[in-house]
Amino acid sequence: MQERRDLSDRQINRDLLWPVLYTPLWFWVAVLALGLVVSAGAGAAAWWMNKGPGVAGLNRPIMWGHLIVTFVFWVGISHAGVMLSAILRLTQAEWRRPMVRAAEVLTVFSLATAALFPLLHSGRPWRTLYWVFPYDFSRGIWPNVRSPLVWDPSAIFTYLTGSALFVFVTLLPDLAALRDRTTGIPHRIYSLLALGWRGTPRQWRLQALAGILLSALILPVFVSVHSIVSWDFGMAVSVEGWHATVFAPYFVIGAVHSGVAAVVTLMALMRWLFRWEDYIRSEHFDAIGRLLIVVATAWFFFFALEFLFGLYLREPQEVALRQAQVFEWPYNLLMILFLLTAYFIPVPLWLFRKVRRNVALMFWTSVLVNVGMWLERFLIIVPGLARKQIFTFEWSVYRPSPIEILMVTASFALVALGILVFAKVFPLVPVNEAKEGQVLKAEIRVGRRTVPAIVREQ
Amino acid sequence: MEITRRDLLKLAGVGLLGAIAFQGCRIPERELRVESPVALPEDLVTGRDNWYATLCQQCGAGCGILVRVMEGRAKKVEGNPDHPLNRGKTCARGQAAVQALYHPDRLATPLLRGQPVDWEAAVAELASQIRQNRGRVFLATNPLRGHVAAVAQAFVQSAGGTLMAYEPLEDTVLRAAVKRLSGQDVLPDYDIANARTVFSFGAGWLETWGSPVRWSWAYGVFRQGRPGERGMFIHADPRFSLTAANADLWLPVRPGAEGVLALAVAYVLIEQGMASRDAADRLTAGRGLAALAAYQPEVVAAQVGVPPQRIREAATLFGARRPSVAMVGGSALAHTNGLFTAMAVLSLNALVDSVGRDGGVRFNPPPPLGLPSIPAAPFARWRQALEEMRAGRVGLLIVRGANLSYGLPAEAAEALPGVPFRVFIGPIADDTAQGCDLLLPEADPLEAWGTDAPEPGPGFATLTFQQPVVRPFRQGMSFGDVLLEAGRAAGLTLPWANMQEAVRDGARRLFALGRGSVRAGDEAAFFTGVLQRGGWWDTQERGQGTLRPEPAPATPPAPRFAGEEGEFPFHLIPFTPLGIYDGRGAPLPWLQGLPDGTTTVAWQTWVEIHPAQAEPLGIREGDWVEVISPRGSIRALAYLHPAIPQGVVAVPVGFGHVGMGRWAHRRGSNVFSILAPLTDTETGALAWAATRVRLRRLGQRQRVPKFEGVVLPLQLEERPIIPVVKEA
Amino acid sequence: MSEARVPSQPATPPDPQPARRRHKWTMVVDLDRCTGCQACVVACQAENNIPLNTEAIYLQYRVIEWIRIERYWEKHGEEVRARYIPLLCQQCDNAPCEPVCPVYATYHNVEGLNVQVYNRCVGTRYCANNCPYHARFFNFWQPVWPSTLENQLNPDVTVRWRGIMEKCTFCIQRIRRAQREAAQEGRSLQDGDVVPACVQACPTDALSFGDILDPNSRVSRLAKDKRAYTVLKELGTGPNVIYLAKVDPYAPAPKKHDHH
Amino acid sequence: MHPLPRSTTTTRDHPVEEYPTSPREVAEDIVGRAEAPWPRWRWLVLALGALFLLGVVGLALRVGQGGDHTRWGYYAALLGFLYTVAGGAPIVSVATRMAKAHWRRPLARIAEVYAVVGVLTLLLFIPLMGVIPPAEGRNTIWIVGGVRQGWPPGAPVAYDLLTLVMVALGGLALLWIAAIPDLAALRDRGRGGLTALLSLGWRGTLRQWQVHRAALGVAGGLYFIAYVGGCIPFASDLVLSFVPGWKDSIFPAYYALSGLQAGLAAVVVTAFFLRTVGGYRRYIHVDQFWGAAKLLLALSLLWAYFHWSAFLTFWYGRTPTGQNLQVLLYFGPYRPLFIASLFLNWLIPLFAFLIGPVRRSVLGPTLVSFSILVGALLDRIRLHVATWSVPDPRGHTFEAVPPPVPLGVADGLLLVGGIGGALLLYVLALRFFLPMSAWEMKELTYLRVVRPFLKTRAVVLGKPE
Repeated sequence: MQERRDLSDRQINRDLLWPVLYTPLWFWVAVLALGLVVSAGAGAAAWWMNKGPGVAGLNRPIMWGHLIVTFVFWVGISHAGVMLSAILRLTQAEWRRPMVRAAEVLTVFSLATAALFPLLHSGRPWRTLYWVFPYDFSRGIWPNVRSPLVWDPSAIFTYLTGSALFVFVTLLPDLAALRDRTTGIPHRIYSLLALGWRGTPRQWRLQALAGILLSALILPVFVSVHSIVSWDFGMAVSVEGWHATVFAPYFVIGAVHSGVAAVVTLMALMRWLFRWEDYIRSEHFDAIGRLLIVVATAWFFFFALEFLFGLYLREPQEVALRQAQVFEWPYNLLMILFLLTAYFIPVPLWLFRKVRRNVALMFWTSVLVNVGMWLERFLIIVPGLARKQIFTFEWSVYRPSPIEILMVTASFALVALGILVFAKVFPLVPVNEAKEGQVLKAEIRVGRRTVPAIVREQ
Repeated sequence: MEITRRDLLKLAGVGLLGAIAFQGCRIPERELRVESPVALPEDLVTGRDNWYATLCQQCGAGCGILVRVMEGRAKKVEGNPDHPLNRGKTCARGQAAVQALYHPDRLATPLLRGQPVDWEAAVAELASQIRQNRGRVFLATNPLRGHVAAVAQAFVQSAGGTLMAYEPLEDTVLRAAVKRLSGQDVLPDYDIANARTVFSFGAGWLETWGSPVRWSWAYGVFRQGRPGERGMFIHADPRFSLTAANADLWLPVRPGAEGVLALAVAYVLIEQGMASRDAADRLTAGRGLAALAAYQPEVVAAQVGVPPQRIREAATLFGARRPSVAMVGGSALAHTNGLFTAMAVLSLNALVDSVGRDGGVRFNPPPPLGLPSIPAAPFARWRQALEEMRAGRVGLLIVRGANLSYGLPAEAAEALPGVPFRVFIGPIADDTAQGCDLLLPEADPLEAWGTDAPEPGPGFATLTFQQPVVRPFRQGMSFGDVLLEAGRAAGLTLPWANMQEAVRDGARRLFALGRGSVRAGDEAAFFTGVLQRGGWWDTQERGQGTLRPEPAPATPPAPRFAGEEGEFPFHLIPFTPLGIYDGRGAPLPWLQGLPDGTTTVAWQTWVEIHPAQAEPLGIREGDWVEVISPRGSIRALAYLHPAIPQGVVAVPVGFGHVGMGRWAHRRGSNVFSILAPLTDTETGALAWAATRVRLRRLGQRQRVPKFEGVVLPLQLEERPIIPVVKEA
Repeated sequence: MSEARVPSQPATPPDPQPARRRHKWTMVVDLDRCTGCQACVVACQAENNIPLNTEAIYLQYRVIEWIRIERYWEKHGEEVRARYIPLLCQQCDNAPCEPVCPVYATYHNVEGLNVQVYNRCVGTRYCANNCPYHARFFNFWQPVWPSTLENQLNPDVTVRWRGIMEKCTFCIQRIRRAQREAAQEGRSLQDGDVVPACVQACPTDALSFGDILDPNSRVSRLAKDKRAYTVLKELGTGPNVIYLAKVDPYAPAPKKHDHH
Repeated sequence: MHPLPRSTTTTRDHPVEEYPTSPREVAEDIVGRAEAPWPRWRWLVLALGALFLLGVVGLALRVGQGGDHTRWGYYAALLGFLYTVAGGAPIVSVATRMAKAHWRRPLARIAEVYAVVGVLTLLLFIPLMGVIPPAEGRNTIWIVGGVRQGWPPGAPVAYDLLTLVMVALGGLALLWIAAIPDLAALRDRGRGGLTALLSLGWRGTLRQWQVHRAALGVAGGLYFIAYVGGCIPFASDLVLSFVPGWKDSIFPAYYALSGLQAGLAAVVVTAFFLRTVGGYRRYIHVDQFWGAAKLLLALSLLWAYFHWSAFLTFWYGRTPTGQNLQVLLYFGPYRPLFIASLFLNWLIPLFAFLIGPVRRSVLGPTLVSFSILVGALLDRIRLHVATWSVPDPRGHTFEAVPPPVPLGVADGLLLVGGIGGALLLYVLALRFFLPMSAWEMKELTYLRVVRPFLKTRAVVLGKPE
């Protein structure tokens, strides 16, 4: 069909490597703008550190707020990478090709950003040395392995290492391609990174094998990360809104939901910014859209379970919590927004093929999803604390302070900046995958129709 | 240590962005100290501490306390377990005494017309003023007891002039009533610990009224201290106070109708034949129940605001579960018919003849050593006195602990300037100190010598000794010493050289009595003994007395109120919060920051109003409202109080000072400024609960500074935190 | 398969380390004596160097009161009752706050106390989230006193800096002092030797403190009272603060609930 | 485009078997022997019938022993087993069809036919309606007394019945719609009666095919929702709500998932049976077992994952209720059952399928599937018997762990008979609807061709948009 044009290798190289080899003006503008926001956030963090956590809107008993919400949010986004590249790689889904790297890169940067937040949240990050890194100075005490907050860093750092490695391995052939197209210092650096890639069959086999192995090995990590994040809450027997057995799968599937949506957002941006219409095609949006319907619905099922069983025991305080979530200002508004944006607007739209193949619509719906998923985390964390246990005397409210809002905003800029810079030095669409796709695509004639097909080795 | 910290910071800096590292370097030095070695700081106990017995002067009760002193600094106040009054217990205000001692805004040096001067100059100035104003000296103090009272008396006698004690919420009416019925001018004690029923009228005896610590201790015994016996507590109060909250039976009586209620109870007692014949005859002037016809519960129910069966129920309990005791005070007496109410309630004790019995009303002997007691003068007299000042008939005004500008803002404002030379003596410059010519920093009670014969006392002769527990923190001088020094310099004839000598002399004379709690071989040993025990008491020297009811008026004297009901729909009930009391606690952040007993509000003046009545006025919690009386208006934060009776609004006193230190200055508003100058018709005491008000929403809102959360904290019926059993 | 092989969990879990115990400190609160007068609150603030609760702190809902009086309303048709309960760290045997601290800043000592180690705390606030009794307080701000008031600070108690979690310690400094003095006098601790500040102040003797392992101590006697209960028993935290239920002859028959 | 000779070329690991390459072939082969799906199937029917009668006897005994719910645990377990397995199997065809996986085609019908067992579950539930205690005072998802007394009416049993009805009907509808073209084929070969009726005058016009495709999609979606959604009331009313204070939000999901796993396992075992005994060797290749194996691996991982997240939450929470619950379900008298299902449903599939050759074989997946089926039965017994043994399901806290309930004669007969009966229904249905979906196999002949690719030959799979 017309949207799957045949492309020569030279064409592919030219199209996919140009952002690396030439720099458009808008790139510098974007970097500057994002940089400003990021440094504003840094200033806010500095203020926080210097004045103490009091600058936040937190209080007693609402000790966790926007920063933790955002932490969970970014960890969630980071599940896009593995979800797509690993699973789709293993299932040999053809449409994965143009989006895998974007997804993996998104993983790396969002995860790194997420990792910042618990540290900032504590208000005295220099003390988190105690907590994140096992150390044993004078006092002979190691971190408390019973604490989910110790599981967290280990899981996150494993995941970060794994996905970084993942990106690197899949990047190798393209690094070589860049090496061959650059001169001077860039050339040196690329040659160093390319690890002497020559594209021999053996190297290809090894690279492919590494890819498969990494995908297989990283899957458990990927599940464990968000499960553990969920257990930060699920283990807390005292916060009845959190102490639910469904939390781990609920968070993971929610993470996949937001992550895949984020990838869609990113794909649309790539298609527009880098003019990659030939590579990121509407059929890809169609496929990922179908995936999103399934994921979103599965997520909604778990959400329903979580809410239903919140009321299950009908303890007055738990009912009060749900009442607060649904009926009390401002949660009621947030709840409505959350439901609309995370499910009830996008999913029905995605049911239409036209919508799935409309890039602009997919872009905006995917953005909506992530608005909703941020709200979801907020609606889990804050009301749960605001209605903790039967002590109606203590039930409180939480309003974020400008400082918090600034830091949250900056986190988005930080991730965007990271990906932008990455796109400047490495191709965001894997060149080798694109070429492989070209090789393997075939067609079958059935009666008068030609059906797009792919070649599978026996 | 330092090095590792640096490295840590560098690490943080690298990990987080330069900006943060830059900020990170500005971690205060103290932060480093948190990095202590393995042992817990709490496991290390530093040095030895000393405990000194002395007298608590945070309110008029006069409890004995022990002060923990370490390295020359007073650290902690605890009750003196030996002291018969409070038996080792303290209240919130007593605990805060140390904070008063180290208050940052204590006067550092004497100020003469705003200029710091040294004590010699200050005393000389005062002395010269005394010389010039012989016979025109006016000494305004708080109610005084013990040796300082004697000194003050001697001072005014010799200098010629007036000595008057001032207290915003005076006990004049009660005193007058007791005097009328018993002939004694001493406040009685109530033996709650042994009572089976307590019936109190408006008296916040668990909060601030009378001798709260003593009676709280008794309350504990009254409730759960006697195996198989749990006391029954009935409380009649137009406001839902903390005391009312602790009552088994709370009768939300109409303001000013407490006396009628009491006589209605009397009616039932007589009717049921539960009253003592003699007392009943006196009350009815021998005419029997007919004399009380006007007080039959069914008749007065509407006026009292309590359904008749409730009155009868309460009366029956009171009459049947003996020994029972009836107490009266607080807003019940702050009406134009206050004396009537007081006598009516006191008579109840006679009816159930619990006077002078265990579990009843106990009389106190007069103070030991014939020491004087100077109670607060009635409001009416104070208005005259101020009038004289305005007219310039007072040459020298010495104010100590009498915050006239706060209690009588309008009168004082125009009267005080009429006095040529005004002297203020006190630790912190209060409202009245503003515009005084000479400000003398008074030593904190914990730095001073003195004695006190508590009133109401424990029922026997008691003299508490006050001694300095630390070296003066500010170069202050105790009130007594100021009078003695300045007086001697002015050539007055005064009994003692200084307060320490006065106290020693007191000890000497007690030693001469040869009885009491402290026995010793010689005077010196006796003195040490007294100081160690914190005082002297003789359980043998008990008070005697009876209460003889007077005939009840045929028709109950109706209370008068300022303001028409139509224009001012609400009764205004001012009350003393747990922490800052009548304003004395206002300077102390611990007490300002103490959640109120029923509303948990702190730091602000609030007005308690019933939700059902706030609703039509469009008032929500956190609205700033204007409380308007015929006399004026104040701002207050609305607190919707689910338990306060309709038709009543309550506002705490003690806020809205000018001066009194950083934590009290211009914080909240002064409810005294809107109280109409009505007085009890017979005693001239201020009827401070006789003002009617209306509320107006001002439009601004804010979060109420309260301890409770954002939802109405109801107990969840299925999951109560405080389960309730019907009987122990 | 016999019944013997089916062990049920007791509502309060067995003492984790009975062997090493010499004391198990316990507080008994008689709600029928408590009037809510708040003497304990100020006493605690004076003893434990608790930062000043200014108006700003109140408006931020960050008041720190290691022992606090909670006032609950009870509506019975027209009339409304108020109930008071002093709440403090319950020093749970099975404390939910302990396992979640990543750095062992809170742990259980051999005397049954749930101890907070300030210099280990990194301020994750997880323990506060996981304390069902809202008994943990976080220093959101640098605690500051006017220099004169610093004279009053108790040298036996650390001043907690910003970013550090704190809570009631059962006045561990007093326990240590009593133990040291007893050791100096070469005797063992008697009942009543250790008196936390709140217990000492309490005018109505609603609070009593002692060693539950000593069968003759006052708390041991009171704990046998038929009004005795622990808050949130069904969570199985095993509190060491035992409450005696409020008595109210006029209370309507309480609704059936299977928690206490 | 030259078709390959139908000789089976052998490569390294296993013989490559070729599907029939022309539609006609398929028609001949499958529709041709509709009357006797496989040799000697009557004997099988008789044997199963005998088992079923045993079950009826067991039911009689059980009813005779009265309505005390603690005695009915095994019965509930049987119901749960049949509901989840037979309900989960059709999901296999729905899901794989949604994913356009070609390897599903030979399995689709095998899976869908399991829907007929729904009828049996429906019947089995009827006696329980008298046994399940009323919802008042219990924690159920029916907010009885919470909002209004006795609302919703008839809770819980009425709604469980409704659920079962919907699942059964949905499954039958799915099966029917999927089978229409084949039924039409049978009709054209002269099978009349119900077949002709159900084939709805199918002519195979383009329009009909479009409608058929859409209807199939909708039916699949609805059935999916009916089954997974149905697990919520089913699991909560027949398991959760028997233990007071047991709040376990993941449980329904776990229940559905383990059912799905068992359902797929059932499909694999059936496929093996048809391949070896039934003589459908040309259709059911190693590809099918391979694909199923991958799915089973994923499902058993999820099985463990759901188990773990529930276990950890209660274990960490350390509330008395939670601890007693874990004694009841894991550490107590039912520990052997738990450990067994841990091995059979998780460890064995996991480690077996980690080995490539096992995954990519016929026997391997079959054996593993069998272990999964056994494990699923034991797991259901553990869950239902343990929870039903709690004498009083009311209240908020679970104080005492009840003693175990031994397996009685009646229960044994019921289990055997119930499963036998289910199989009986299935076998009969197989004969009515063909064991193999002829039209889907025909599609395959169009969309799958083998072509030379570079130096080798490769399969080219068509993926219609």
